[in-house]
Amino acid sequence: MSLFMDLNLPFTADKKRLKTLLETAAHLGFSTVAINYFHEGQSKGKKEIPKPTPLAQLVDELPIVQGKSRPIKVLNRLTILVSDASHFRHNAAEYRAYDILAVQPTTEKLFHAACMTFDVDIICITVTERLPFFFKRAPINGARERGVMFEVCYAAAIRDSTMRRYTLTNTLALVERNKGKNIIVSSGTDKPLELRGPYDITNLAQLFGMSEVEAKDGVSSNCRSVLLHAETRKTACGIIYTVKTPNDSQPKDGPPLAKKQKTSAS
Amino acid sequence: MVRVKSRYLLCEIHVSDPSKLLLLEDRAITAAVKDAVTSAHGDYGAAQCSIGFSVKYVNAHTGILFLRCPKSSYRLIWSALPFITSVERKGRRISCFLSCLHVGGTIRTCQKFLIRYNTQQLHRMLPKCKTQEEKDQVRRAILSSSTYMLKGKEHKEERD
Amino acid sequence: MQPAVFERVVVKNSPVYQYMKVSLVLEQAQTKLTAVELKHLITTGLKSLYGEVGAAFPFDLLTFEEDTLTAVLRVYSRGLVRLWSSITLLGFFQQQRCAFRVLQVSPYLLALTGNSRDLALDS
Amino acid sequence: MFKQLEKTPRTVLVCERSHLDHEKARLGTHVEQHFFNHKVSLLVPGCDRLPAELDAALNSMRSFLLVRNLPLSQLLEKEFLDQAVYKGSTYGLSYQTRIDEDNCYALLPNGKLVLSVDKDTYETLGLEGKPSQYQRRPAGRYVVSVDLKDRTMSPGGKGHQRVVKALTEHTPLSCDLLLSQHLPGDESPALQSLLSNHKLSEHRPRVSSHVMTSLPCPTLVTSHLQGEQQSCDPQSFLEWLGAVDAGVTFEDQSDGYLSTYECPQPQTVVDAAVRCSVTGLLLPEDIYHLLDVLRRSVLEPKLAPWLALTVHGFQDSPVSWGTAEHGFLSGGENFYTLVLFQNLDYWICMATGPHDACPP
Repeated sequence: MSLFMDLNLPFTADKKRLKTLLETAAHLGFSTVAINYFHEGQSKGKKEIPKPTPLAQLVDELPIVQGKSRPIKVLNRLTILVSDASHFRHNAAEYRAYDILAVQPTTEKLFHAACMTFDVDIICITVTERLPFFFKRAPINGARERGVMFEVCYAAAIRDSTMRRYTLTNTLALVERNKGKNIIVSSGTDKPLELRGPYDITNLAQLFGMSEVEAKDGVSSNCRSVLLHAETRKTACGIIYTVKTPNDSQPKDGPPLAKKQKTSAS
Repeated sequence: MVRVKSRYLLCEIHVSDPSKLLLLEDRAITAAVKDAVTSAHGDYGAAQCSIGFSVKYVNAHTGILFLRCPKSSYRLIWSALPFITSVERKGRRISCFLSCLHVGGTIRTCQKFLIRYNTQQLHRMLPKCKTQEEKDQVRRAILSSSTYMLKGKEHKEERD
Repeated sequence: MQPAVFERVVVKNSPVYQYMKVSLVLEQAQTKLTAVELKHLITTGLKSLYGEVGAAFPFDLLTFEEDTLTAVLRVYSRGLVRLWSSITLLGFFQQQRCAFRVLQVSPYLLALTGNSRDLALDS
Repeated sequence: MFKQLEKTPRTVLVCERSHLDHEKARLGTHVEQHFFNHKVSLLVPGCDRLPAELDAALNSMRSFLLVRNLPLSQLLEKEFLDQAVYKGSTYGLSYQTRIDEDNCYALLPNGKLVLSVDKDTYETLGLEGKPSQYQRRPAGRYVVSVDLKDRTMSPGGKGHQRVVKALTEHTPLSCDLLLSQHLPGDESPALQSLLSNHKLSEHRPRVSSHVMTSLPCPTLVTSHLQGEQQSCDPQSFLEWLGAVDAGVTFEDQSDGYLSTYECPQPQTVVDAAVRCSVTGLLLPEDIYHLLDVLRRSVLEPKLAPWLALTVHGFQDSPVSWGTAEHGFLSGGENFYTLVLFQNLDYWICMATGPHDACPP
């Protein structure tokens, strides 16, 4: 098992709030978090894809993870709400600025496309409303073979009883189909009081029908796979890999996240 | 492919006022069952029974229901059935209660059970019949159901 | 001289109870809470997630410190996952946001006082 | 109905009953083999002050070192091997590392260096190890065990060179390490001078004690380990001990609304009881010494018919008893409770969490 991660902390321009959010996450024992920039897909690119704000501008000092002696690691992530196939542009240059790329498909067709062809790391499952389609076996298996993870956010379930029901229903349907494999559970909230600790999430995921070990993977190992997958996506299938020389890389936001010896493992 | 395993609950609905029996329909019963599950088992129960739960068949004449539940949660739904006290239809409240007669893995086993059950009921009705005509009717009905059982033919609906 | 005795019993998988150490975090930190209110809050959480059946599930509030809002709960092993998940999903206490932080869960009450992860050595 | 939700992780509790002088009594081994002890807590019913000898034993637990950012290759240097590994018994455990997340390291007194590392580290380390028993498919964690007392591991030997190369060139591993050493005789440990070029600090174990009045105690009968009518069974006794430690009040104020817990029957109320606890990195040798003192003081007639000693292990240590692998699922408890009776009969209850082997 690897470090605990929460790969969905929505971006807020409010620096103070972001700071408390990071502090809470560190206090709860998350070693890595990803700040999520949400982008609603539109055709013809009317709206610009936001550029990630450099971390140094957001927080002055990264909080220390509880029970550890090192600071929390913060990544950038882009989530695109896709309601039409044209919303996702393959290999767009804007995506390169982000560490992790996620999509949230709204129709069955797009879900299928996202699982089978989209070059992404995470597919978000809608939890705030009734799923407009059923999960089919083929795309789910396709996603598993390509190493794409499904993401479930639990914060909506804390907020409201109806949403809790949708969260449970949709996740139960998903877990039924892919047997608890490649699912990650993340928060998806910008309120510190809606964050929960990794062991709480492990227990919560058992409600979705996952076993205890699978549930724990959902906050640790599977997240690590996401990061490695993101790495290979950015580095031509992980065959070619460049490392910045130490003298020009900044310790905070420069170096990539995966292991250095990635070159040999393709 | 793995078959999705379900359980079928064969239930009888008892209505205090028999004339209202005809008002029953599947959507009203679905809502009543879902409400009962929600109040007895909360959001978790509601979520469990929103996947793969459906009312397969309602016979408004005899008050027979087939409920289809996923195998994993049939006990949860079953346990909530006794808490149903009324069914609401078009703003009218029909007070009733459900009793579960049989739990089967397929509709077919439930149907077989239902025929046997109805035959039994007819046998019990026979001594109570007052006129000869009624008796003949009941006898014919028993005969037809028994021959059905013997032939094992498919047929669409049960009538007694 | 003592009679020679040596007896060994292995008990597997039969903890009757599980114990949880939780602390409540409230949006307005100055809010005070009594033990009865806390128990009621948890029961409400159980009821909304598991309905009447869940709310009837017994659990004990062994200790409660009002200054730190820290409590030790005891629950039958069967009900641990349900109690824990309903605590996790509790988001409101009297219209203000709240969150339960589960500090430790163990089948032995003794283990709650000997958590080595709390060992803090300042140098 | 909620079958899936009713499962809890497996646990094992082993209870043994014997006499201190019995030839099969393995109390000493149990204490010695439980290498990394985090907390010792002692409950003495029937007195309001600990006997002086006992108090001294608790306060004389030796101090330990915390070395910051120590490269593991340091442990393989000739001087360290000479001073610490070949001589006496040295205990080392990485500090503030979690066994379900990070790499954890331990130096056992028998000269074994245990590295519990994740897959990435293992693959780059180039040392032979076994996949963790508790994460088999797919193996995410590996345990590498190096016997420093082996012949090939002597400085300059083939094995030694390989390990040094792995720890310096392949993946330079380092960690904050808790260290403590026991030397036979009255030789003073040389650890401090050995590692003087690192940032280190010495810590004394923290001692705290607490007096309780009118405490209801369950009645224990030595011969009834499985709990018969006149005696309390070990599980409820452990629960009661925990309740005393956690400060549970035994009288109920709310008519059972808040809690239905009560002291197991039959019970006797003692006027006063002393609870004393020590936290830090405690050596089995010190606990063994404490046991000797306990043995003498339990014979004092004014004390209660029994005393209870609980020793908690580190939750994140890679081993629990001996070299049995230890892990962490939702808890990593490994502790033992010793109940010593006046006739020198004893009970020992050893408990382990879900990712642990059965206690010896």
